[in-house]
Amino acid sequence: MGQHGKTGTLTRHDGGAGMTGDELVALLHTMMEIRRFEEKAAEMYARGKIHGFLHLYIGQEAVATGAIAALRPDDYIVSHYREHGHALARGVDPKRVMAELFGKETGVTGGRGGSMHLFDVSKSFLGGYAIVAGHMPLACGLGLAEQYKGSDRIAVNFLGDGAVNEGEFHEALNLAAVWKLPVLFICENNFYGMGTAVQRVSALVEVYKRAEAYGMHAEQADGMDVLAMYEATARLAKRVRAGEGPAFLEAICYRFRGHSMADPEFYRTKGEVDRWRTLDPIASLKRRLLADGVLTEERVADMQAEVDDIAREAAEFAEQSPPPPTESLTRDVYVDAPSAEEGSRA
Amino acid sequence: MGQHGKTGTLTRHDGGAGMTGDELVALLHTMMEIRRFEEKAAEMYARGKIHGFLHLYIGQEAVATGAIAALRPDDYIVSHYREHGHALARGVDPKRVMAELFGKETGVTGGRGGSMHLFDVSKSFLGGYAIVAGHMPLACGLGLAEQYKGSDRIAVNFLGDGAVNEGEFHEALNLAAVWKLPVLFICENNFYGMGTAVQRVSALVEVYKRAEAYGMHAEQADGMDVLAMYEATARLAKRVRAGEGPAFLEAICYRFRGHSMADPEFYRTKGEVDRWRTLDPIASLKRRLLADGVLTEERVADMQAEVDDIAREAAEFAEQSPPPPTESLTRDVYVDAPSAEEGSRA
Amino acid sequence: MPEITYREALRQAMRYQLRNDERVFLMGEDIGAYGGSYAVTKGFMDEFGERRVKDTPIAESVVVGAGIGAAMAGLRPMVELMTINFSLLAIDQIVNNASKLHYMSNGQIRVPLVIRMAGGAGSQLGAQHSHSLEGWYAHVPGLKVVVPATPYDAKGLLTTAFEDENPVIFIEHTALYASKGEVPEEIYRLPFGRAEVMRPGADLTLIGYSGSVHQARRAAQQLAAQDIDAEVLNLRTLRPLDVDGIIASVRKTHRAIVIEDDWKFGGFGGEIVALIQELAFDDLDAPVLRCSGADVPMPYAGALEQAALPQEAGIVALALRLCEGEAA
Amino acid sequence: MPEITYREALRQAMRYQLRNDERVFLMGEDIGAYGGSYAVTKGFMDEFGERRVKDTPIAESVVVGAGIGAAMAGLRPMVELMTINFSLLAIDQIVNNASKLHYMSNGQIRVPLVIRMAGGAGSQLGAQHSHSLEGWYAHVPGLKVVVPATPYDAKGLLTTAFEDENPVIFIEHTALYASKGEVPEEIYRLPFGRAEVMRPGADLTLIGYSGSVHQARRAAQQLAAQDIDAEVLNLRTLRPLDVDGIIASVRKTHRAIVIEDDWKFGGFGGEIVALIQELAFDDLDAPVLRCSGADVPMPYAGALEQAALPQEAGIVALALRLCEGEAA
Ligand SMILES: Cc1ncc(C[n+]2csc(CCOP(=O)(O)OP(=O)(O)O)c2C)c(N)n1
Ligand SMILES: Cc1ncc(C[n+]2csc(CCOP(=O)(O)OP(=O)(O)O)c2C)c(N)n1
Ligand SMILES: [Mg+2]
Ligand SMILES: [Mg+2]
Repeated sequence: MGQHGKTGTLTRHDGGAGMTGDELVALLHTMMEIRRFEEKAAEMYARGKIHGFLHLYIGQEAVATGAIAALRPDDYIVSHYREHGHALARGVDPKRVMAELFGKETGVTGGRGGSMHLFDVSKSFLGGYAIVAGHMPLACGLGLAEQYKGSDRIAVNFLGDGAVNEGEFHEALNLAAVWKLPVLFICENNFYGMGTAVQRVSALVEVYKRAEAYGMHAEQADGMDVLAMYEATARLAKRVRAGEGPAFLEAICYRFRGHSMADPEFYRTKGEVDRWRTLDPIASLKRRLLADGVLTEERVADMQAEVDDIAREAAEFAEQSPPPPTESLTRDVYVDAPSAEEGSRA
Repeated sequence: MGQHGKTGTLTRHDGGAGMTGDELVALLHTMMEIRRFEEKAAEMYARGKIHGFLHLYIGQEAVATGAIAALRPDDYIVSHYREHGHALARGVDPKRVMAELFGKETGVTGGRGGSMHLFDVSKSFLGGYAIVAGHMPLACGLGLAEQYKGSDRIAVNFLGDGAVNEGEFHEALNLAAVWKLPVLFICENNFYGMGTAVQRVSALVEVYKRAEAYGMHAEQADGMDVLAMYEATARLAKRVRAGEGPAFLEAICYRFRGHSMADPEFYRTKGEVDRWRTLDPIASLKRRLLADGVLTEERVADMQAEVDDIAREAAEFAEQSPPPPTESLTRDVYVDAPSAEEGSRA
Repeated sequence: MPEITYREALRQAMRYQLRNDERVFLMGEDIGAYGGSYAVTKGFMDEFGERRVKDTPIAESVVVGAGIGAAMAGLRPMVELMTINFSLLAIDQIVNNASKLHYMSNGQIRVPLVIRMAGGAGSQLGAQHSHSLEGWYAHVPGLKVVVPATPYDAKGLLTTAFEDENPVIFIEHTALYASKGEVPEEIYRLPFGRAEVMRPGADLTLIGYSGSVHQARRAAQQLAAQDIDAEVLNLRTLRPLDVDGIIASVRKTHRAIVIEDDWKFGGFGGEIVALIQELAFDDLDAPVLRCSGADVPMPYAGALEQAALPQEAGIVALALRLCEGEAA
Repeated sequence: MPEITYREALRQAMRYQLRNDERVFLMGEDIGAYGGSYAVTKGFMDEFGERRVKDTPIAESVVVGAGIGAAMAGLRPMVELMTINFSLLAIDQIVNNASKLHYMSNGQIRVPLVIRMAGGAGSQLGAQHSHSLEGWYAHVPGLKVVVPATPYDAKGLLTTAFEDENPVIFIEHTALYASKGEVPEEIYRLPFGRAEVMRPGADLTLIGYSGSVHQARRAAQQLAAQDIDAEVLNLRTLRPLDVDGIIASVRKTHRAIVIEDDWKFGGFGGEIVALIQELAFDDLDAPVLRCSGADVPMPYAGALEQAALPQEAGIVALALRLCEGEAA
């Protein structure tokens, strides 16, 4: 959960996944923070501060927020290139994420990775990856390592619906299942891989049923509902942590923006997008917490101001940070390994 | 069906898949031919006439024989590296197959391919391939081409149980299903990929159920029974030919010999092999045709002599054939393409 | 002649094939409804229909393999792999099937397949999206490898590629799609294995391909100001390679620099250097040098990325070193 | 010192690691119950159990990727890919993840992973099973590439590989497993990036690695009979490459031939040639030549395969050409 999730109420709240009002407000805060961060990133991209590919998470905030809140802070997260939301939900510093998008030395990887490759090992955030499905084997390996060590740490692997037709999806699910690896796969089915609708390229459009074909426990959840995501993730993570093997969660969701900033969106109608916007996960939770009296309009306005500040400060921090020095170009291609270079030690 | 399937009786026989006695005897003949051919190949390998990897089909003869008899002669066959049986069942000249194993100029590919890479395009036998599952995309492409042309020719793809965990298996099945390609996949589940038992590496051991996960029509058949293979293949090929999309047939079978000539067979017991040998597809059919009076012991002996001759003559032919001339080494790396080399033709 | 973009030149070549050869069809990720990730196939699905222009799943291996299979059955598919980075997921199909089937089958099978992909770096896409691995494909017997530098190259070479009977790896450069140049309206073919002398010169040969040709050209202009007359070669294809053209140029200039975006160590530039020193040893006045990408995974940050790529200034500096005490 | 096989030398190095480092485990296709397709891991599953020695599905990409992930989490996995041919199915994991993660993460992540595979040709396995693509891996920054030629190399280099903090591609040669040589009983490490002078000589340098070292050695013996004194270098690792060692040798002999099983065009040999002519241009009396595999998919037939591979006679012929009018 974002580190900025301080809230105003302390009373226990009944409606939501057995969470306190505080906790619910924290979820809302995290989603608002992600939303605002992404809007700021889009603005900075338009102003030429961010380059390369920029894939926004707007619309899908409930998935990362709900899921990651249900994990232990040391559970590994492995995500794809649309990972700002996952990083922020895990509590990676938004300043350092924005600085990364700007390609600055203060970025989470010193400007080397950019938007698609955020890493913060101190938060067990093991990265964003740009090869579709190419990160799934890594999640298996992280799970394998924890199983080997006898720990109860699990690996959580976010992927898109577009990844499910790649060979590595199959290899990863099979290996995880046959070795009972502690991996929780969370597939964000936003109905499109770039401009290609799921049903045009997938023989089985219900993604979670694919996972069942490996004998894996699989479920579907409403990815527009942060509480549903929280509950489902908590339940599945518990199974996985208990050594019952991998699990698979399909989160039904929608991205409100184009695939990347360059997407002309020929492939879907404005009507379709608008219909999904009525399910906005932030607006829904806000409405509910207001109705339930957990939040006041005033507190909402404060929270909006808080996340505005976070995003603005992040952009300022990024702007003011220095670029990585050119001399750093060749650093860290290899780990220094004097043992290998110094010759025989026997 | 092997080109040597001449038989002794002409009366219609009831027991077998609506086939005439002649046809049944022809199936037996093909299986016997394959068996004898493989034994001869093993002998020639031991005598240093054949090199490289040699994967024998002994034990699995009913699969290729029954399946291929049920196809049209122009249906494409794409197989893996254990493909002698498929080639012979399709009627590829045993002399030229043996010559190929010997690496001779008269071999089906002039000695270039060897045991793992038989090709005879004139028989629509589009090859043996040595990369596990790497041939599956090709079968999709052949099916795609026929669909594109509007023909009713289908592509038949033989694969092993070991292939089902490869990424390409998944990609191929999904593409075939989503594009409704005219491809019939026949998986020879002989329970081992090299020394690894299916259940140790596959999350779902019933291979045909994997195919169902792509919404594909899938069945299991007794791969030790040539008639069962014939019937199932005929039925599925008909569906596929009618444009109902791909189908998947799992043939339960067993290889009586090691994975290749080099296999020490640490991973299975002699008892297990012996139990399966009691299901020998050749002995079973022979028994049955004798019992039904379709065959006499005398005719069986004649047939044995015939296939002995075929194998012996194949080895003699191979032995006497010249090796490919060294000058041929660089031939056919490229198709001559004067158009591209001569520059602008516009 | 009309001035059009590299992208439009590719479109003209593809449209010609789609109109004139019923065996030709296109398939790839997001080439249809999305319009192509570099908009090269925009509108084609509407114009030619879903039978001729197929959106595929994200599954590079089966997409390429199905292209090979369709080519084996007599069609002439064009597979778009979006970028060279993703071709690593299909490299087994390319190396083990496409390049070998004609040979392995003793000439029985042909694989007339064009595989298009965008390569190169310079757009801040980070390490996993910035490969220039065309040299790997050029290493493989049975493949042809085409690397157009200009709109004129793009149209003429792609037409030749479509009509070739062999598998052709056609590598476009992400940074060139919007570049413009004169291109004939009618269709024409450029031969494979023949380099273009883009700028004749006497003192030194700058050898480039795809994106690096343009750096070579600009470097040559800068060198001209210092009285060094550089010849610029645009290779156009890496396999077949115009060895004769390269050697003829070096025989004249006695010095050469190869420019490539790719990593230097173990890269294709080494092949060109090796060939020159083998075939024109006595003609060389100085070692053949390479101006290549830095030996690092590509960083995202703009200044770092530029530092990791060959630049005009670097070429000029190497050229001055080579010509020291001569023309200048 | 005891004489043992290359296979046994590898086994000793692996057994030492398994015994002494709990973080080390092995995984791969048929390394357990089957005993390894080249019997390198025979008996290990019985000795160390299924936790430390894991049979995997035939699924190269996830096997390598899981190895990378496990290394990221602090273990020291050894993945066996059976042969280099199958590594093409895992090359995206190797190139896009293993080699780049330390750099991309700004040093946060380490990938201490050893990937073993058998390469080379000469056993009539046909085109899809006869690749020598070690040069491709040597091209990639972030990887180390090891190519042992002898049992002594095998044990010492594999030990170093296991203890390296970076991903190491360890390529054995199928034709060498049964070869014998003297190997110390105790464990020892051979440094990466340092070539071995296998035979000192004055007239010409023969540069080889893995299988080709032995051809070079035999060719040197034949050349000695003709009064040509060849120095033989065994590179041991391609990345890092012992550039200094190569240059020092060529400064002494003024002539060099690179011998490699792989295809010549665009291959790693070109890099060695390019480096030599760049760094020792004035020391060269003749062009650096390459004796490489023929530019064809590998044919099965014995005589054709031998014709497609470099042979002693070919090396000798090139050497005589280089030394013409000299020593001989
Ligand atoms: C192996 C590979 N192929 C193609 C691409 C290009 N590409 C980038 S994102 C994408 C679509 C992925 O869609 P999905 O998995 O649904 O994720 P989403 O963008 O919807 O979050 C594609 C095809 C890639 N990055 N990697
Ligand atoms: C991609 C790939 N990985 C590994 C191998 C090595 N290999 C050859 S055959 C084989 C087992 C295949 O088993 P299966 O598919 O069941 O076929 P069977 O041998 O039982 O007929 C393996 C692992 C290979 N040829 N290709
Ligand atoms: Mg999606
Ligand atoms: Mg099997």
